[in-house]
Amino acid sequence: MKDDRGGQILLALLALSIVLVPILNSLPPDSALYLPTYTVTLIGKYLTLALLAVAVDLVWGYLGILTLGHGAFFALGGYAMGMYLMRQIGDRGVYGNPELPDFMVFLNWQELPWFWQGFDQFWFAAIMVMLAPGVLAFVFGALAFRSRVSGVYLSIITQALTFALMLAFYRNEMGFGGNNGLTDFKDLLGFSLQSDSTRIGLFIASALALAFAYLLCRYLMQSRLGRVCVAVRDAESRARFMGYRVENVKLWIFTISAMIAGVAGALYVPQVGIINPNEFSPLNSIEVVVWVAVGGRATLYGAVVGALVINYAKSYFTAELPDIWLFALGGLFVLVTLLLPRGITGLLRPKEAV
Amino acid sequence: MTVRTFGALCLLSLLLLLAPLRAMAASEEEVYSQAAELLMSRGFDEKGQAIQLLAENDHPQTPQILTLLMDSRLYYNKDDDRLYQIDDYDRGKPAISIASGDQIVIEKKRDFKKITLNNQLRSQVRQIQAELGLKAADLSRRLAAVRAMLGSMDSETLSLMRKAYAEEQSAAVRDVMQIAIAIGELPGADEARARDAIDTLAGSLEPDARNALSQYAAATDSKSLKSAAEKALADIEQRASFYGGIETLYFGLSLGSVLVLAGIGLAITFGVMGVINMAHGELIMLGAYTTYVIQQLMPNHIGISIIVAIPCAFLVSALVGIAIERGVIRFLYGRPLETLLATFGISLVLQQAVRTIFSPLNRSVETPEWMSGLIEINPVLSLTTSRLYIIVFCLMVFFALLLVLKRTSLGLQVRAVSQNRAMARAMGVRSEWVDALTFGLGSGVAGVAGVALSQLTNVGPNLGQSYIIDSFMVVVFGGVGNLWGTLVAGLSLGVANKVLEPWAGAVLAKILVLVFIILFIQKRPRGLFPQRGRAAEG
Amino acid sequence: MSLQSTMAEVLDRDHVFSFMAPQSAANLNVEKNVLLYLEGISVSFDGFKAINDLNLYINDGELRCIIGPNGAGKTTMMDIITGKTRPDSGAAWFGQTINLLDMDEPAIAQAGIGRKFQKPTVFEYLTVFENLELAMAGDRAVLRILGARISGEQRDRLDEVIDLIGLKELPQMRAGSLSHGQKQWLEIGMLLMQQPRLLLVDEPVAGMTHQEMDRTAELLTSLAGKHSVVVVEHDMDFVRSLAGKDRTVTVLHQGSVLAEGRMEQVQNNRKVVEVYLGE
Amino acid sequence: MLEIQGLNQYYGQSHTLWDVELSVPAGECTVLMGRNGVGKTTLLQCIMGHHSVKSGSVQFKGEDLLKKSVEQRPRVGIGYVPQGRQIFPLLTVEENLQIGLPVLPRGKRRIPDFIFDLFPVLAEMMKRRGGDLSGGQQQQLAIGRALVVDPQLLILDEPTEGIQPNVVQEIGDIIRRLNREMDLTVLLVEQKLPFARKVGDRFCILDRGRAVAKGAMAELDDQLVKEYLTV
Amino acid sequence: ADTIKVGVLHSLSGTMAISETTLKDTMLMLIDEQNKKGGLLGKQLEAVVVDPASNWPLFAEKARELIEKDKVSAVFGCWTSVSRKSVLPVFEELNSILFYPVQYEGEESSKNVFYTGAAPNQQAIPAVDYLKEELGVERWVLAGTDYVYPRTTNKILEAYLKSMGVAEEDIMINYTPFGHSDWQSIVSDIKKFGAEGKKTAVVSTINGDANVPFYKELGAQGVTADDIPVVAFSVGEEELAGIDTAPLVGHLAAWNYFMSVDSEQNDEFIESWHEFIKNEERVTNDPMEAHYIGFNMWVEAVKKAGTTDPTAVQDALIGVAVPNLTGGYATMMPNHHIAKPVLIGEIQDDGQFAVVSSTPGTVVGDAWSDYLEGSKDIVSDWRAPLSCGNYNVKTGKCSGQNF
Ligand SMILES: Nc1ncnc2c1ncn2[C@@H]1O[C@H](COP(=O)(O)OP(=O)(O)OP(=O)(O)O)[C@@H](O)[C@H]1O
Ligand SMILES: Nc1ncnc2c1ncn2[C@@H]1O[C@H](COP(=O)(O)OP(=O)(O)OP(=O)(O)O)[C@@H](O)[C@H]1O
Ligand SMILES: [Mg+2]
Ligand SMILES: [Mg+2]
Repeated sequence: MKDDRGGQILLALLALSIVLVPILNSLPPDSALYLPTYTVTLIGKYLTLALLAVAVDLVWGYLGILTLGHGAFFALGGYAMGMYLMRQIGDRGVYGNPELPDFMVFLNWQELPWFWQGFDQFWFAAIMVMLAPGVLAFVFGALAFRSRVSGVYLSIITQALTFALMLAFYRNEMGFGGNNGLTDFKDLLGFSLQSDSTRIGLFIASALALAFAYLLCRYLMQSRLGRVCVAVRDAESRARFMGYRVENVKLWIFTISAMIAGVAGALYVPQVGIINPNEFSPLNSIEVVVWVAVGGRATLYGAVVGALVINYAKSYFTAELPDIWLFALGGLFVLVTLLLPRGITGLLRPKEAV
Repeated sequence: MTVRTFGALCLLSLLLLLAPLRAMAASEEEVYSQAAELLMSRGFDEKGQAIQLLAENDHPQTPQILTLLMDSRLYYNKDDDRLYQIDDYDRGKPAISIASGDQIVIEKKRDFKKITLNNQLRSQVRQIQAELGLKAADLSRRLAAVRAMLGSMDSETLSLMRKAYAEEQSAAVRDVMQIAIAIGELPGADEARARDAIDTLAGSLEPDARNALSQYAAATDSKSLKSAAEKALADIEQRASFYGGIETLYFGLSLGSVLVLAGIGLAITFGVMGVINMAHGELIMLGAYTTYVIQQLMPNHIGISIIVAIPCAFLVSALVGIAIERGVIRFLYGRPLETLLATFGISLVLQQAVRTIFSPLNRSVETPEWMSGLIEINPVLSLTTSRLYIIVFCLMVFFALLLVLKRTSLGLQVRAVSQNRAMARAMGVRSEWVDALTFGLGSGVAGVAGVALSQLTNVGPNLGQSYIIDSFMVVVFGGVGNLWGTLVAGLSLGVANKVLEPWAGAVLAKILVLVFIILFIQKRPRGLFPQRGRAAEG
Repeated sequence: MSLQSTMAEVLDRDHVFSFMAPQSAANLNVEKNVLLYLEGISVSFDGFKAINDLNLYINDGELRCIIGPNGAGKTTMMDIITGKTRPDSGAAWFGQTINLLDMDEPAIAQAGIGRKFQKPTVFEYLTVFENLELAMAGDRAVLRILGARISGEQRDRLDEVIDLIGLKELPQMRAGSLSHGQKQWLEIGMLLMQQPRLLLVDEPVAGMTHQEMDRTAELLTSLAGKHSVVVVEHDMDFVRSLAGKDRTVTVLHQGSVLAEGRMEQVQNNRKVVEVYLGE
Repeated sequence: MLEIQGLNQYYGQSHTLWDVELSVPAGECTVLMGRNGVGKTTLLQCIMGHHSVKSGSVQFKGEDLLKKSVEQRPRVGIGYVPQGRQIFPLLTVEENLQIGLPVLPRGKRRIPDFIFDLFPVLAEMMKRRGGDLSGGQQQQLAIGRALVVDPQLLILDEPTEGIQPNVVQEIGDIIRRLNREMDLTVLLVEQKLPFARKVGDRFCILDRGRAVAKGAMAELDDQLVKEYLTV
Repeated sequence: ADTIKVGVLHSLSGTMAISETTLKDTMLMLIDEQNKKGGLLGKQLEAVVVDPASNWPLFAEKARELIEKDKVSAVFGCWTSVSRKSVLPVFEELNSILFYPVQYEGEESSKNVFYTGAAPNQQAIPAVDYLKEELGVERWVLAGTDYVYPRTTNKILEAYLKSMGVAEEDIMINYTPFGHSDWQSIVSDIKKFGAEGKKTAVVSTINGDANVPFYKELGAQGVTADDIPVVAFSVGEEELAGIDTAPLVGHLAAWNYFMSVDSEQNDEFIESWHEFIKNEERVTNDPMEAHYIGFNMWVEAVKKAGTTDPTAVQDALIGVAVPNLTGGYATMMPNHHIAKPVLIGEIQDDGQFAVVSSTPGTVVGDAWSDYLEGSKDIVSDWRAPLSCGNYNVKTGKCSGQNF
């Protein structure tokens, strides 16, 4: 932690925002420092995306697994949370069915499918938020890493995974609301999602989750395990000959990363108010990788910076340059790659001799 | 002459059918003016009467008028209430009077109004056209006429058909006539003749024959005949399902060749050079847009525009590819993952660029005459011409590329550069030139794929996005760096998809194929045709 | 099967998922004083027989030199012992109890076989120190490496090895920046840290000066006894100084043993001279 | 033939070569010696253009080599056998050899037969992937590959590494022969004294990035060896 | 503020840009014209355009931005159902107004949303009636993209067809993924289904980009409109502009507006559209008309209320009637849907539709379908005293309201 300036700054900023944001938000609206709830939610959303980026950086930056399917874990976490929120609606849905979410009533479902059971309990949903992505990552990873699928082959099957899930979730028969996904959430743990205090609460939760995940990943990567990861990244077979079970190392890190992504998804959904299969889209996952690269790979805080910068740029450009913002964003990607080979945070770090 | 007699008979039958509606026989002029008036009225019923009038009276201009109607080239002038033929509806273009053949110039577009048809009228016209075609000496038209009548056999047509059969000389036509007669006879036939008819029908794959049989099987009281009909049906079913299998295979291959075309450029830029080229889809898109532009430039030569578009699309995409390579990628060699980032950015820029230049709307690319239509193998199996061309085209592109990479020193040099850039340069390989050329080649091929895709799907800014994932999938599934792998992977994924589709549905089939890829990679972690040897295993 | 036993089985993390089980299951047994058996090993690549009915026995504590022409199959043999290449036929045992052919690379490494590659391979992004740290003997289970700390004893050992391989001034240097010879040394150092029972050393002195060679020879001889060492090398001076008067030298040729015996015998073997040594 | 003057090179911040002076007279075999890590390979790589140099000049046949791009250097007549072989692992032996052909004038683009005379192994393994060869076979391939471009100056970085003794001898003979008969100038990096003595006409010793001694091979006495070549 | 701000929330990039960009331009044109007429309440109108980039969460974010940050008085936007669902809570929370211009599956009525596109009863049912009565269709292929709109429409149609005595085996239902591009097998199946002796038609709820390859495949396999007509609910002039229509002549579409409709308002509208977009080739389509109607309704309502205050405007909107482009009047109903004529058109080779049938008067949009089990008993009426979007007449309960 000592030699991690970027991380220190990041944590300090997060702590500061946790304290300041509620204060600024409670100022009178005409005050110069007033922070509208809209902005709070927006930053909260960015933070969850940053969390996802950290998860990706963990496996890509340190373990060399270029995952093009991490959006799948994010979305699964999001769906788990979405299902809980749907169940919370209860009989306040448009058809007033106390048991079934609206889309089920509307597609003539008679009873709640088995996989929706239990989601009326927050603790259950909270477990599923980590368990569902975790189990998927574990099974997928166990298969892939044991067969020594690596490099682009691994990247492409992660992409196939998220693509397949996307198609599956688009199907109405799956029971996840098809294309319309899950929306119209009302409250979380009894707090109305529309109230400012809930929004602030979600923001704080996101900031805390990010700080915690950062510390966790930092701890992992500072340990000898972290060095094994780097070793695996650079010379996988050599690590094997030294007695390291490369597949287990990969599997654990991959699973942890998937769970972090799941948490990110779960925090994302109540803040944006919708989860739909589009979150599984392979292009979304590729974008996350791009955030990490823009921020600076294998630093963790770089991932956060990348996610924040790009997403802010997106929000800004889509409002200010709606017709040509893709030029700006695309150009930004190209320029960062060419001019800042170590990402934005590379500017801050001393050049290490390679 | 038998043909003539047959034609006359058919016409006669037609006239008999139309008898109740028949207008007063009148002079040609009278018929024409009456018909023209009806045609110019607003209602479709009136237009229908006009068409019938023309057909019944066998007016010499009937075929011409019907053709013009079908092609939407028949207009009327609001001022002089006369019919005109207009090939190019624009100011200053000629309009030819139907009645007199005089030519005038369109001064105001609004003066002329097109005579439109609806579906019923169109079937009516087509029917008449077909039946007029019975007179034709042309064998294929006669054949088509008989087949058109298969679905509507009744006692009258049956007797006509019998007579015609006796006089018909062509074996092919006689075969179909036999079936027609069997269809007509079956419902009321006695036991022996019914059996004959069933036998005849059992040998045919015509859907109408099958319908006749199944109706008969449902209606007949005789157990033995019923079972004979059912057996015949089962027999037909079996053969039909065999051809169905072939059809599925063909669909699979044609889907596969689309995948191969989309992926093959990537097999070079990504597979051989190692650039994770996210802009590949947009290079395909550029090829498709080039096709569109070429068609805009030569609107009167759609047929050859496609041929012209191939080299043009190659050039456009290749040049853009080279620009990308020289401008961005060359700074990134040795950092393959960063090529992903930069090319992702480039793909966004290219998308937005076409959106700005061509608007976000889809563009319409026409299918040339020679590429449309069907090749009918038998009544249940016909192959679409355009797809056939695409399969052939795909193979041509593939082998051309193979030749370039295997037979020229370029192929060797690219591989050397991608394996050890520094050493290749130390051996005198001009790596910059090789990179640019190879990237250009891969991009150019992507452009060529765009020409093919423009025939099948949207030409719009999102075209590339919808193929990029499939392309990567195909290249990786086949084994990175192996051109043959790309071919086999594309074709087999296509076939797998089409085999699964009938029983799983389109959505599930796609999911299953993806799951299959995931599982397959577990078995063969380096694709279908892996790079082998010490070096590859690392 | 009772519920209880099922539960017990499920809860026993060694057996639920095979990959969670600790690997070096069987214990090393060298009762017969033979550490490594290779019997009737053959392997071919695309029809080319790289190893052809090879028989080789390494005693416990022995230092064995293996020489042979380029392409004789020496490296391939090591590949087979370390699990990189599967032989087409034959048996490979480590001690009396451990069947190497059933195990994968990490399991073999954990059973006590360490290897230095012909082409030096180190973790280029890690520092010299970290390379050695990772090689250090110890539990390789994921959770253990997560919690692993360097004890005082281990640190002493690390310092000792760094000193020994002459990289004392560069412990924080990225391994990727080392020169060829330095990488060779680093790899030897990693091997030392690993403290395997059997060391397979493929051309350790390539790219070293004569004096360094001598030092290496010294180092390897000192290891013999506690460890078994198999050295492949083309430098005859080096082999001679290793083999001394009474150690066995094996000559491989076209995938099988051409000659075996003391250095003198081998050196004077006509065939060996013909295919390998030269006049 | 090759004149190096005042060459300074840096890896990032670290100064690796210090004012190196080296001249390789035409038709002779110069041996570059020194301990591990003193910068021998680095010097050769500077000659081949793999690293940019901070200052100094490299002249080849009177021309400034530093102005030429990397891929032009084989064209002016430099063959390079790098340390670690750098074979193209997925190309066949034949393809590895063919890589240099386009450097030659049209009509002469054939792999010369004498290469197979020198290294019969290569002829045997024509269709095998370079990466599959054994270490020694790869080394032979690397030398053969460098000879394909018909060089006037052959630069070899520890060419005997990993090669069986009789072939080492042969390589020594070959270098001599190429040097004597075909008038090929050779710049050789070699650690093994006997070999160096056998093939070299002149020597140059590097120590920590500096050229510290040079002269005719006969002048290489124990004193120098002790000072610069032992640890 | 001396301008009245109007939000335009249409995707200008991503997959939906293809359809939505035109609507953005339409809005700009309408606002422009209104300003030329002197604005509204003595103020000029100002369009605030944002790009939600076909990304559904971004829709919600942008909606919030428009309402909270830019303080727009009303928003015109969305195309897909999911984008509407995504922004709906935002509009309800902040009590603003959204005009939604696209045909959709119904089953919704929000206090804050005004649906100017067609509900299923304003499109699908009349189209089926036409096929059955005029073309004598007996067998039906219901082909759609696998998402809510086609599912619902097909469910409604299936129930409707069965109620008219169509047998189970005469209905074939087929779903495909979004952006499906290889239609060979499906078209071949349709061909086989249609070759069994009865007149067959395809009712297509295929969405977006998938249409072009679908129609191209129909053309390639020689399925002509007189064999098997296809009636589509999502294919309009704009989509046709991207297809070579020659092989498609005679296939059908059901809409509430066609560019080819002969009326004075339409001519005027087309003219000003061409002038605004500076391209004579550009077509107009049904969702554009919906925005035209919606915008004029909003203007009327604001005038009527004398303020842009959302609550007042919401109340004022109900009952407002403005001319549509087909020569009649569109009225905002208490259920926030509008009354529209239903037109059936046949594709012509110039990419236009020839109207072959139209309902005698207008049809009132039905928020809750009468053919679906769950929604039969639900009605929507936003007038006092009911003021409820989904009132169950059986239980007498008003559920699912967010305000
Ligand atoms: N994967 C492979 N595919 C094809 N041939 C191979 C493969 N691996 C090894 N060979 C061949 O097997 C033979 C033995 O190779 P090996 O590397 O074991 O030789 P070696 O004895 O170590 O030689 P050296 O002393 O030169 O290192 C060589 O001829 C080599 O070309
Ligand atoms: N890429 C690099 N970055 C930083 N330092 C480097 C790099 N490559 C080499 N060095 C350092 O430069 C010095 C000279 O290296 P070089 O490879 O030239 O040595 P050498 O004389 O060829 O040694 P050897 O005999 O071991 O091959 C070494 O100390 C090495 O650590
Ligand atoms: Mg070897
Ligand atoms: Mg060196």
